[in-house]
Amino acid sequence: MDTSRPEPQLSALYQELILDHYRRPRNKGTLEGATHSVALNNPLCGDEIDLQLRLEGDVIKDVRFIGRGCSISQAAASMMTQVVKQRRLADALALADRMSAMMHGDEAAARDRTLGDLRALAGVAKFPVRVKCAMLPWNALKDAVKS
Amino acid sequence: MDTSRPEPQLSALYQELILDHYRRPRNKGTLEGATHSVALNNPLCGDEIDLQLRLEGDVIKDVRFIGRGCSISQAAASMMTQVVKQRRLADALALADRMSAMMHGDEAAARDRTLGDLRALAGVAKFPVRVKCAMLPWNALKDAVKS
Amino acid sequence: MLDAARIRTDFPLLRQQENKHRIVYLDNAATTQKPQAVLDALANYYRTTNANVHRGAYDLAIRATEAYEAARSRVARFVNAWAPEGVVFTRGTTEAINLVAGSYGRANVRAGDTVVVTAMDHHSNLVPWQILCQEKGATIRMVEITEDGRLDLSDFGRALERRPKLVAFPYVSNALGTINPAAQLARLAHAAGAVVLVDGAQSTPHLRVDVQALDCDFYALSGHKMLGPMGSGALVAKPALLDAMPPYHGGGEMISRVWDDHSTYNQLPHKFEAGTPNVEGAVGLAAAIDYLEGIGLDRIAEHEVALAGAAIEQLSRIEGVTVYGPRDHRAGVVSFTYGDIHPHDIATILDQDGVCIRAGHHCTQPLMRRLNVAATARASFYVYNDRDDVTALTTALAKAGALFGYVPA
Amino acid sequence: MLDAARIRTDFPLLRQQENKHRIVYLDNAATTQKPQAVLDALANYYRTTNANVHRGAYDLAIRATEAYEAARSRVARFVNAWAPEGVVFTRGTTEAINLVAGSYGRANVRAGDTVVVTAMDHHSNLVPWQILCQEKGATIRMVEITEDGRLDLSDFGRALERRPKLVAFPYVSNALGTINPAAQLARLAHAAGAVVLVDGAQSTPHLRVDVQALDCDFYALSGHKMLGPMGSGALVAKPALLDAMPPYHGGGEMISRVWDDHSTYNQLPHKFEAGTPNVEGAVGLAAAIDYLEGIGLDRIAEHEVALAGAAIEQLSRIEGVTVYGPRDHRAGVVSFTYGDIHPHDIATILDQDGVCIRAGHHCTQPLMRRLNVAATARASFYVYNDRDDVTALTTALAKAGALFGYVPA
Ligand SMILES: Cc1ncc(COP(=O)(O)O)c(C=O)c1O
Ligand SMILES: Cc1ncc(COP(=O)(O)O)c(C=O)c1O
Repeated sequence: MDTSRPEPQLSALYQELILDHYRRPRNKGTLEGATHSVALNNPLCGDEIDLQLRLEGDVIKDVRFIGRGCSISQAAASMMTQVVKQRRLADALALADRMSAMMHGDEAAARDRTLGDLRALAGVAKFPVRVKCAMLPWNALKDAVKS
Repeated sequence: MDTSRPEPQLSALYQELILDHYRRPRNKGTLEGATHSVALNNPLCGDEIDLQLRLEGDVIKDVRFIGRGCSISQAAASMMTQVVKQRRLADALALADRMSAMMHGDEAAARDRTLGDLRALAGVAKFPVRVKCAMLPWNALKDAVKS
Repeated sequence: MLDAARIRTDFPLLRQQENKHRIVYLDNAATTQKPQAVLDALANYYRTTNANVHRGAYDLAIRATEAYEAARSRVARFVNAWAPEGVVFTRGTTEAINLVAGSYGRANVRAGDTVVVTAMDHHSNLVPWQILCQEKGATIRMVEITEDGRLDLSDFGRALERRPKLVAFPYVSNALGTINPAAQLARLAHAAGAVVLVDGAQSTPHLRVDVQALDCDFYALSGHKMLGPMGSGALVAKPALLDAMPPYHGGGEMISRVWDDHSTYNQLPHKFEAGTPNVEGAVGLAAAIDYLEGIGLDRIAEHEVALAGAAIEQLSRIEGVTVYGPRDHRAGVVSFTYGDIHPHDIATILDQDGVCIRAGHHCTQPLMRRLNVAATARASFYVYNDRDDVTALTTALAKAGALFGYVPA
Repeated sequence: MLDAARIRTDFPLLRQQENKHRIVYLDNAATTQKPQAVLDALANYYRTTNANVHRGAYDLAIRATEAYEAARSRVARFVNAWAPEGVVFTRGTTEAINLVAGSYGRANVRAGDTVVVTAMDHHSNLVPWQILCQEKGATIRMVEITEDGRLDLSDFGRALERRPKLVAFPYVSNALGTINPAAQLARLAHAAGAVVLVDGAQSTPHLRVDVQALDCDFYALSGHKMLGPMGSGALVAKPALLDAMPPYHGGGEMISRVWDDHSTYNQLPHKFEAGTPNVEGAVGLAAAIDYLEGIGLDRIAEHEVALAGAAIEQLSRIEGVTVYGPRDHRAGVVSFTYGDIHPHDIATILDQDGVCIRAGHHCTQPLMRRLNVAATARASFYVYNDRDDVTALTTALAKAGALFGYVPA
């Protein structure tokens, strides 16, 4: 008897684009003049992210991160910084919700072009334990602007 | 399937003589001029005995007890005071060992006349949880003279 | 009444014989027997799901974690907890209360403070407070009981005048069967500025419990007293209180960052669950809750009240028998004595007919002193007991009466 | 080598499939699977023996008490304890260590004192001492490790110069597999006047342990890591030390006399076992010990060393793989990293082939900092693993290498 879930697709999980962001993260480093920042970790696996933002009015003018962790969390952070930079905060938070929907298997969200490279992470939805990894930078974003 | 022990004899346990000692305990009360005393309880059931001795040389000149508990422990205490009074301490302690042997099913011990009325307690051996009750006064005796 | 004979067929142990008699198990306030559904849940867990929880990246570990967290949610729903993360799994009620005394108590009770308990508390809801008060130089104030075994509400009021830091009481007394007016007591205690701990060891198995309606702060329960496995239980608490409390045990899982000489702690409920938890126990407890809700807690309470009523009625007819505790507002626990027959002798004699009752102080020595007895015999009922069991009890009791010369053999 | 394929047939879970593959369970340092014999022991206990222990005057309760106390003696014999009453049942290693920190530690460690731990300790043998030292104003002194993952004995010597009150260390490291020279460390610590606690979570399942030969003072173990049920474990201690210690949890069973505002305590081991114990857990642990001794601890140790050796050998041949820990004096735990592939990614990829390994900090964050990694992948072996499992590990690892571009797909 096979009591486990159906086999998900490893190659859908580890796409070129994800490994590329993992190995050549965009917007990695410290941000001078940050207005908001937060350090978050995933207590279940130890992945870490330190996110820094510069908000001007309601626009995310710049964003950087420092992090350690698996390819999913680090690629997600890198991709996130790309799509939220220069965006209005409200739009960025709406994207966080789209991302969450995609992580929970919402196919429409996975086709949403505003998510940019992040759509490459759609395969994570099949790996429930890794969903937290993909959401880590987004949760950091929400935390940062809450404070 | 019967997984329990064979049925022991209730009437062998609750003999007339035992109930008699339970209801009309001998040597119950406080002993003036006691040289040795100890309070002991059975933490498993809460039975209590407070035993007092007057030793002269190596002879138990007098003995009294105060106690609360089941018929077995209280009858055993009453009977014990009868057999150890005026006995040499070494002999009394030897009797404690005979009593313990009887409690563990030793048939020869159960026929040992020096145990006096205590032989009525032979039936307790069939009720393991009550063995501690029957031995309580004897353990108190050993404790009292140890100190 | 429930169809107890039907229900008994779900319980493998109750199908056994004891001293050539059907087992009449009347020691449910001590621990309960387990239905096949719970045994199956344990076996299935080990056959299909077993792994350490929370830190595994493989499927088996994820399923174990899901099973464990689903059990937490199940317990939360069962007692209407404030939130699933307000449910901390423990070995039982005793550990849950010690957790509160060791964490909340140590952090909040100071020299000169008062902790209020009751004269009907189980040692597990008394000794932890004694130890705490001794350590802190605080005072235990024990609320007295009335003649018929209820809490003395006017003494409760007087105790509250000392503005205690914490008030602890049992929802249901394990020795008397008294159901205390828990919501009312909690309201009064809160009005006096106290934090309220309810010992739910005897209420959770037998009544429909709603901790939010009670509005206590801490609620402790034991899984093994409600058809669940030994070693299962929980502290249910307001999350905000737990959040503000220092940790209890240190170790794996309860931390966030660990440095050489200090650490930061994990979020609720993990902060209070150091080390590998008893996943099996949690899963089995959830299965027990499913079983109980399948019957219905209201029907269970009604069933037990009817049995206790019948037992009290029949016992009271035996000359020489004294029944303790109130006549109404009571659960299915019946404490009694029979003339000068020591309760231990009663238990031994009843056991020969397969009737299992408890004899002793029931971990309530202060109460026994107030009742002026060293011990009582106690019959406590559950879903698998019926009127035949009450008859078995009184019939066997007649034998005890005969052996001790109360009634002709 | 053991006949692991034969042994696997005793383990229901290992007969299951995972992602259409046979389960290759290599997370034994976290928890182990259970043989049918242990599942049967649990079911039999509930079918024939279940009752609350120590206070029942009926046969069922006596049998439950006997089963529980027989389990205690079984554990005592297994580790050659000083006496059965020196075995206190706990939920696991974490609770056992917290018991010592909370009771012995609180009573004996004072401001300015030192507690020595090691840089390879599990959080469960570190955080309780941090909490204690913070409370008391005492100092944690962490002994460093060598390059190859052994305890640095000269640093251990320097730490002892502070004449610590207590020295705690793991017999076997759960992250590196290092077997520490426990008897020698205990001797040195005693010579410096310290009391010694050995964390036996990883040694008890895998080596023949003799606490009297080690001559430690406290020894902690977890049942679930040695084929026993979740929620089982023990503190094994010198009775004289336990005797002198204040109680830990207050509650039923641990008392002798209870007055309104204070109590006297029961004798060992009951003084440290407040409340209803996990009888099922104890009984299951005893069955696990029977199973392990049926195989033989020496043969188990030999088997694991052989598997670890094979794994290290094969892993070291993969370019980009780093294996941590010493090459000899080690148990069947193998920690490694593979290039820049994060251990979590490794675990996820291996899981697709049914290979269950752990990835993370293994509750040893201070150690990870010293190894200069955030996490490692860890394979840990037990009686049911064999060389095929090592091959499954390295084969699946090749897939990870291919996905991340280290080796051609
Ligand atoms: C009212 C009450 N409180 C506390 C306890 C202790 O529960 P446990 O032994 O499961 O920790 C019990 C049961 O013995 C009880 O009846
Ligand atoms: C070395 C070591 N110590 C302590 C523990 C904690 O054991 P438990 O989680 O069973 O309390 C573990 C297991 O995780 C361990 O490997």
